[in-house]
Amino acid sequence: MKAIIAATVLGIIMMYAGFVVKEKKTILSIATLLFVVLLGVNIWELTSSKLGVTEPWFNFQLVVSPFSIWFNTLMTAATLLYVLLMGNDIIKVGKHVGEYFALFFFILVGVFLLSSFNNMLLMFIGIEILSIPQYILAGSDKRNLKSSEASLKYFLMGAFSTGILLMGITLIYGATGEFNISKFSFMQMEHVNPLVLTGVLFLIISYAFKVSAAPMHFWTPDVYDGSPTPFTAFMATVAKAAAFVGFIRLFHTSFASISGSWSMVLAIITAATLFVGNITAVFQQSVKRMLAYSSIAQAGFMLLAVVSVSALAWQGLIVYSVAYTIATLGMFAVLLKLKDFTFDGFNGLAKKEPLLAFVTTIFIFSLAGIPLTAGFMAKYMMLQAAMSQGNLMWLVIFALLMAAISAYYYFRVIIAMYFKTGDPELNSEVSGMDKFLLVLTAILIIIIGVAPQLLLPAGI
Amino acid sequence: MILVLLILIPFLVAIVSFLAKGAAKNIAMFGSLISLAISVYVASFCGTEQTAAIAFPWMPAIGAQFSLSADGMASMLCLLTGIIFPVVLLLTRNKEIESPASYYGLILLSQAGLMGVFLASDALLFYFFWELALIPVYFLCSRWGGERRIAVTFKFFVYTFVGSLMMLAALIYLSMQTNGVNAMSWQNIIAAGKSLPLGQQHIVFWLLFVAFAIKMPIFPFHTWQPDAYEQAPTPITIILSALMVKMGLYAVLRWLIPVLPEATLYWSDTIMTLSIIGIVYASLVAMVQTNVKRLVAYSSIAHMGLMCAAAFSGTELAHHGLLVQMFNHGINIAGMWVIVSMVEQRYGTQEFKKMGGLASTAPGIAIALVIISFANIALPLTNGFVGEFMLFSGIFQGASTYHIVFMSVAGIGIILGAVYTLSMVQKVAYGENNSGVLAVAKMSTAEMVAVIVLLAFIIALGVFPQPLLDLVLLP
Amino acid sequence: MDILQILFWILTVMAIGCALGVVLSRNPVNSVIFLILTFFAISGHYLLLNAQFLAIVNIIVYAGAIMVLFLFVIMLMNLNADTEPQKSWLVQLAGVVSGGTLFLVIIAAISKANLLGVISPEVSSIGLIKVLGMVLFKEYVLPFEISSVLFLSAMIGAIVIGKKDME
Amino acid sequence: MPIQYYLFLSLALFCIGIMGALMRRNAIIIFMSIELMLNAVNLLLAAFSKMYNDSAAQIFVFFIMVVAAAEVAVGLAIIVMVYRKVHSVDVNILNRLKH
Amino acid sequence: MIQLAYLIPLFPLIGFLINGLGWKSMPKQAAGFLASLMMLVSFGLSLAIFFEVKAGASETIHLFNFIQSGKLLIPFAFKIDALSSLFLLIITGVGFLIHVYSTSYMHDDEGVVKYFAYLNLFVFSMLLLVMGANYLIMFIGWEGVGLCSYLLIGFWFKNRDYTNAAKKAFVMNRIGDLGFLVGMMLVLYHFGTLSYSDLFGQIGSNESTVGNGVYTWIAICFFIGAMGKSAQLPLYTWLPDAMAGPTPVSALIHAATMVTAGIYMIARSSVIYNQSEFALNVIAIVGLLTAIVAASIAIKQYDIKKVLAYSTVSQLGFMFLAIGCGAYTTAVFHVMTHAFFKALLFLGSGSVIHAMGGEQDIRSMGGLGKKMRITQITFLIGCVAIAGIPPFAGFFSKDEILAAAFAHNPVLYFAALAAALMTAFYMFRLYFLTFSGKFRGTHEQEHHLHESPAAMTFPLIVLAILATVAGFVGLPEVFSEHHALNEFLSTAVNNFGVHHMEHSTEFMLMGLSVGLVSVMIVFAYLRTKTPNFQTNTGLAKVLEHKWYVDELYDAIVVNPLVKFSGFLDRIIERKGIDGGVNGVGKMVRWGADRMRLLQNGQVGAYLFTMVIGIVLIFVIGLFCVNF
Repeated sequence: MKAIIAATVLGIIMMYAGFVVKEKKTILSIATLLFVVLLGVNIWELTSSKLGVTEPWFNFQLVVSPFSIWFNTLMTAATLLYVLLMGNDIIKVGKHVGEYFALFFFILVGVFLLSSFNNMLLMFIGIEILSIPQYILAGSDKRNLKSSEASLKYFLMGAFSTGILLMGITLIYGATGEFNISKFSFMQMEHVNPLVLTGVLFLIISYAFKVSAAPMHFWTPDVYDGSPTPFTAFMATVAKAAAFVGFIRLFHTSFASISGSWSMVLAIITAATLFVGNITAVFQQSVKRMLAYSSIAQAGFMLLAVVSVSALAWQGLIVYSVAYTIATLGMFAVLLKLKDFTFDGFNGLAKKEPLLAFVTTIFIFSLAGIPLTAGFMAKYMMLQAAMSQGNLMWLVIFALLMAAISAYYYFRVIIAMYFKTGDPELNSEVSGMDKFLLVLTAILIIIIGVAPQLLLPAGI
Repeated sequence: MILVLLILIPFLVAIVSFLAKGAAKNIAMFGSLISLAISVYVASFCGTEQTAAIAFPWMPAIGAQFSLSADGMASMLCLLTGIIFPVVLLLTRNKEIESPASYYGLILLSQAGLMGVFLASDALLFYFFWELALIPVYFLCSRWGGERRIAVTFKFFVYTFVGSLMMLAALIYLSMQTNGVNAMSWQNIIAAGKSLPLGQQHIVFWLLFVAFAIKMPIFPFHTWQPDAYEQAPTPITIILSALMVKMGLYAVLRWLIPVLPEATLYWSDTIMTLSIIGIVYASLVAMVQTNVKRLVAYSSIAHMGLMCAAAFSGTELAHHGLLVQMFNHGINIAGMWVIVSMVEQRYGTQEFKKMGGLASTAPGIAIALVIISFANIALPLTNGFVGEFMLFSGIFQGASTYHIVFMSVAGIGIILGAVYTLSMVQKVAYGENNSGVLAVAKMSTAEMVAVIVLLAFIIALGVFPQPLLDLVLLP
Repeated sequence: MDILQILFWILTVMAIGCALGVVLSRNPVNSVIFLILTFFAISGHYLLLNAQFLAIVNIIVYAGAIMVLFLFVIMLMNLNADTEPQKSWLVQLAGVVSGGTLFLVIIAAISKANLLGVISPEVSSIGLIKVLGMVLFKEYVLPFEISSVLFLSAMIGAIVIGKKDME
Repeated sequence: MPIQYYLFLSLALFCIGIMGALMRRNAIIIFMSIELMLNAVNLLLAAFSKMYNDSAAQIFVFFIMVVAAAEVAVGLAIIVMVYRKVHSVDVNILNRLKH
Repeated sequence: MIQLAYLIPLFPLIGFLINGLGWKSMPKQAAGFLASLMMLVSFGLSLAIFFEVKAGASETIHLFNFIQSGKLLIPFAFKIDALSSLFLLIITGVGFLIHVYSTSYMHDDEGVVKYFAYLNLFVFSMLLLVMGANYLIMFIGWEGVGLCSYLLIGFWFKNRDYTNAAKKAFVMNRIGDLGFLVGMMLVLYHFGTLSYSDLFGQIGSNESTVGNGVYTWIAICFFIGAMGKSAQLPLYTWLPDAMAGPTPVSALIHAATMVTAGIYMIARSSVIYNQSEFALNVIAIVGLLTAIVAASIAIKQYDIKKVLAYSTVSQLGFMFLAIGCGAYTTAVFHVMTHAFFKALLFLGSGSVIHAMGGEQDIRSMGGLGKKMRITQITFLIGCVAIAGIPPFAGFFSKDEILAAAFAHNPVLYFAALAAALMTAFYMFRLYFLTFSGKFRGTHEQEHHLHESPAAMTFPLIVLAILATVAGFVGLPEVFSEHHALNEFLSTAVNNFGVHHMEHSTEFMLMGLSVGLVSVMIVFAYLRTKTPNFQTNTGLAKVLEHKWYVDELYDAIVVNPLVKFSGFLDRIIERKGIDGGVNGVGKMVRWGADRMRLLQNGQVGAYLFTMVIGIVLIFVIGLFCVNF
């Protein structure tokens, strides 16, 4: 709760700072400072929260569990890392720098809501708070038609999915007479109420849209490709992780009891997502677009957590979100250093910028799930969770095959950097600070890779 | 504790040589010699409390430990690793390679990985080292290999990556059968595997076997190998063929057969058939190769087929012989590659039609070639013989209904082996020098040392194999 | 059948008809008009369901504010029937078919549900502003507050997107 | 009268909205169709609230309107921005981003 | 003394090591001298040991455990008994003479040090072969001699044909070795030991429950090994090609010692063979066929060494015939005599070739007798011996074989007799064409003709004497009450069902064979008096082309195999398996290319696809999942 209030207030402060201060660098530093403050608030809430105790707010509109606080903290930290890594690129996007940062704060409010809502109304509002700023950020580079196009596409389809979400909520309400997700009762006679089932499917579809799962994934490549690169990085990481947490929260708290009736559908969606994401990524020429498709593929892996209703799934989701977020942020940070976003743009990077190439290798390893990186442990826990459902072995095998394919396109970057010759043009000299931060990110990945339990404190 | 050093030293030296620019060559050699010394120590004190197993808590969340242990087999393979790497480094002693720092760093990194694979007694740790050994080799091959290196090595990488993912699935599945505490430890994995019903054992078995079969490689999963061997720089080919393929066998012996005894029994005939088809098939294909590296690659496939068949024949004798043969094959094939690399450097080609006359141009190399070739076809009083004799008699005494057929068909491999090996010797060493290279350099000191070390092992273990026989069976 | 039912049917027909009008009419302006009519019909339904407050809000917010906004934009771009881009009849048919299929599928699923619920004709007080106010400011105060964030971001959006900044 | 009637009615409106989204190329009309979908939902919610005699649903409707308003603000802004660039609201001519 | 038997192989080993490691620095004469000295020492030792054994001693010398695994224990041990000591004598004795001969024969070859190293290594392995106390040690020696033969045949490695011959020899031996190996496996499987004493003990004792079939299998497998090593049908073709090596090598390896390893092995395993009459019959028939076929080929050969090679094959056939008739000792007897006269003949031919400056074709020889008297006489003695004229060595051994054959089955006898007659014919054809008549070679050859130096003639003389007198160790009962050799060997080898016949028949047979042989010699003389070498036709042509056996093997084995391998490599390997693997990759890329097109940038299309997807999800979720 503290975090939500703080985020809102800080967002407003940021907004006004944007109006008052004109110097972009100052705004950036202010924003960084405020994010640090927000992180501080989160940690304060974390420390003050009692282990394993969930406290309800406003008669069960909101239930703040240690898990949600922990997730909020991680996401705030990720956002801070993001701002540190790409701040200088964010302020280059357009004029309204302050507003951008304010939007980030508001998005975080949405993230916090999604991690702790207990009422479908709040879930709905949370999703909207998450989405609307993203529509805006997507279109924020007004000199660039692609950005506007991305924004319009994202908006239209997003609104469409909102309608579907609402229909789902309504049908559930119609069957149960409740918006409170912990009070549902689905059974009529010995059967699941078809109304509920229809509603659940509507919800699955709308969430599938938010997490860009097939067949709702079409917006992802275009939007990620068209949006200003720094904002793409944010959308692809924190926003997506939040959507996943909302997804798993809703489905594992309220629909767990009828998982038999939806897990198969979700399993099929997962398989489709893995397939589409991985296969389509193979042929991309632009690394940015490849990352967009790979984010679909990664979403497919994260869906495994939602499919398998178990405690492992929550832990797995935390590890996966963080691992994926950090690695992707790193990749985008590196990408922003380069002029040419195609694979050929990476040719010979190892010669020119060995350090850059090295950290990129680690990010790639993490995304591809090579051991000793966070990505491996994440995938590992996902598979473990999926296997804990006895009947999903086929999905696991399929996911693994797809992971092998993912190695195929991820390693194209490595091949380009190390084994091809070329002279990549950099946007700007890679400053010592950048290097430090990138190395830090890489080290984080390794640390999580060898000690994932750091992300899983007791009692979450 | 000494076991940790066995992994740590190459790792640290690797880091150092990454940072060291020019001195990397000597640093790497130094490091590899140290780890050789340690591996000798481990081998000689194997089974005593000096080399006692160790275990630190690591990932309690998923029941993984950092636990190492060295029985006879493991310390034998560590010893082999310790011996091979200095040889590998000797080969490039007098050569200037571009960006030596990363070259030697990666080599030592893979050594650390290999040691880990052989020592790990925790499934997840094993998997980590399995990949750690693979990745540096991937970089080495794609960076310093032949002209088709990138595509070929990438194929090799993806192929083995698929395999290891299969293995990962199986290991996770097994670990989930146990209660959470140290679910990944070898003992628990074994207990889990034994407890599985046969139906699930089949799935897990094939997941594991495919992974290991790709690594060994067993027909028909072998096609990455000739290309990879051909394109890889020869020192790396040594690592690949002398050590990496042993990872597959070792894994079969350590992580497959004891874990899934029933499924093993159920499938052993199938797999022995595959392996033995592989022997004959690879030998026949080897006969018509025109590229020396491909020929040796196929011969290696044939040998691995024999060893794999022995592994699944289920007799003490075959198992014992297999352990011995793993070491001997490592030495022989390494020797073979050393020769090949020397020839390649001198004649500047891998094609037979451009070779020949080595016996008159560089008799020393020719003699070494002949000896190693005969070791390769298991001539008595070379190390190859003892192992292969035990393998054959083991397979022959196997419980399988077809044991006599298996042994006899595998025996055809002996004949064909003689055919292609001798024709290789003939094309490389005898006849006239067709390379157009007039001044063929004699062996340099470094090469001489490498060759002599290997020859010493070949003869010594051929005449007096008992020490090795005793070592490998230590608990 | 009593007056309520008659009203229900009239409003239903009106709603669906106007909705179709929105979708089918060539001229965007007509679409807007039809949409407004649809909203009126829906408001009528609200009244039948004695959700008086909603009915009013619907008229004011939707028909009043939002639709005017739409109309304004359309005027701004002076879109009309001839500027209106048309999809090929095939695509349109496909759209109809798929939408219809979806409808049928959902109906087929839901018809299995035996909902005992009945909209009783007698007047209830749930729709009264007083009641709603109590609920809103007691139970749903948090969403109410939070939605301010939504508006803030929407506002920022309008600024960021709307303002020209050609640097 | 039975709830099914309202159910079918609103689903019908909902699907008409979807059809509209599929059939038209004009971004504004598509957007309007989506608004139609939202209103279908609103209607259904109102019906359910009557059925359960529970005003929470009406509050929900209220919030949906709120959100819709916000969305409209942003959405129209975006559409206008695009129109400024390409002087059209035809979604099909916006396909620089593909494959 | 007998405990020191392990010194016998040690000395050649030392010689090999010194010459082998010092191959660069060793002076030529020193190498030859050293090698011969080592041989002399071992010969002395063998002689001493032989007499001890004759006095009745016998010993098993255990050096160390070679392989120990579970129940399997294979010691590195030597067994000295009558059989091995006799072979030791032959090997070291003949070996020594041939070393001496080589010192002069090879003196101007640049690889002479290597040559003597190989030669010593060969003797070492041969000694292992005969001294080993179990089959594994025998196998070690067995393969070792194969290796040396490979190295020495390909000694002049620049010549492609020579190295091919070497390869052929090794591979064909390998085929036999596989048989030997399987035999060993069988023994190990059924008896759990490879050592002679345990094994024969088990077989002798009645509690061995092993069926007769097993014995037959073991016997056949071992015999396959013997076929390879001792050049029996169908694996004999390598031996004639093996003549590519230096002539002393042919004398030592491919006449006197190595090729008789097969006989040694079977004689050693007589206990097993006595269990399986079937195997013995097989051996008899194979031996007989080999004898006849080889002899028939020899009739039409023009290369002096080829003739001798085929005669060796045919003589080996005789030996196997003897074994087949269960008369192992007879076979061993013939091994001994054959070692002497065949070595003599080869060395003689070597001396001839040396004189002719490398010429080997007898068509361009003739009348050499005038120029090189010693060679002629010794060669003549050799011919007489092999032809079987009493009282030369060959007569007794061969006659014994014939007698055994007759006793076994008269048909065998007459076939064998035919082979013997052919032997007499081609040998004397060779002799007359070479030494009598007038010279047919070029002038410089004629000018170059000379008698060989003492180092070469001395071994000739010694061997000639041996070839003359050696027969008397095996005087048949008809002449003396007891058969010395049989009695000596009876401790190690036990013959199988040799029936004795009346002296009258035996005398009759002897008379018959001697008579016919002398007829043959006269016939040969007449045929070669006016030599005409017109191109042969009909049967003669077939014989000249060795029954086209090599061509046959190429047609039915070698070429198909090579073609098949090529097929495997090109089609199965590259197109099939590898193509499949790459095909998966291609498929993925193809799919990727298609999938991309789904993302066509049209919002309308996206929405449409999404709705389709939604419908599908509903259909699956509502109607396919039972809830």
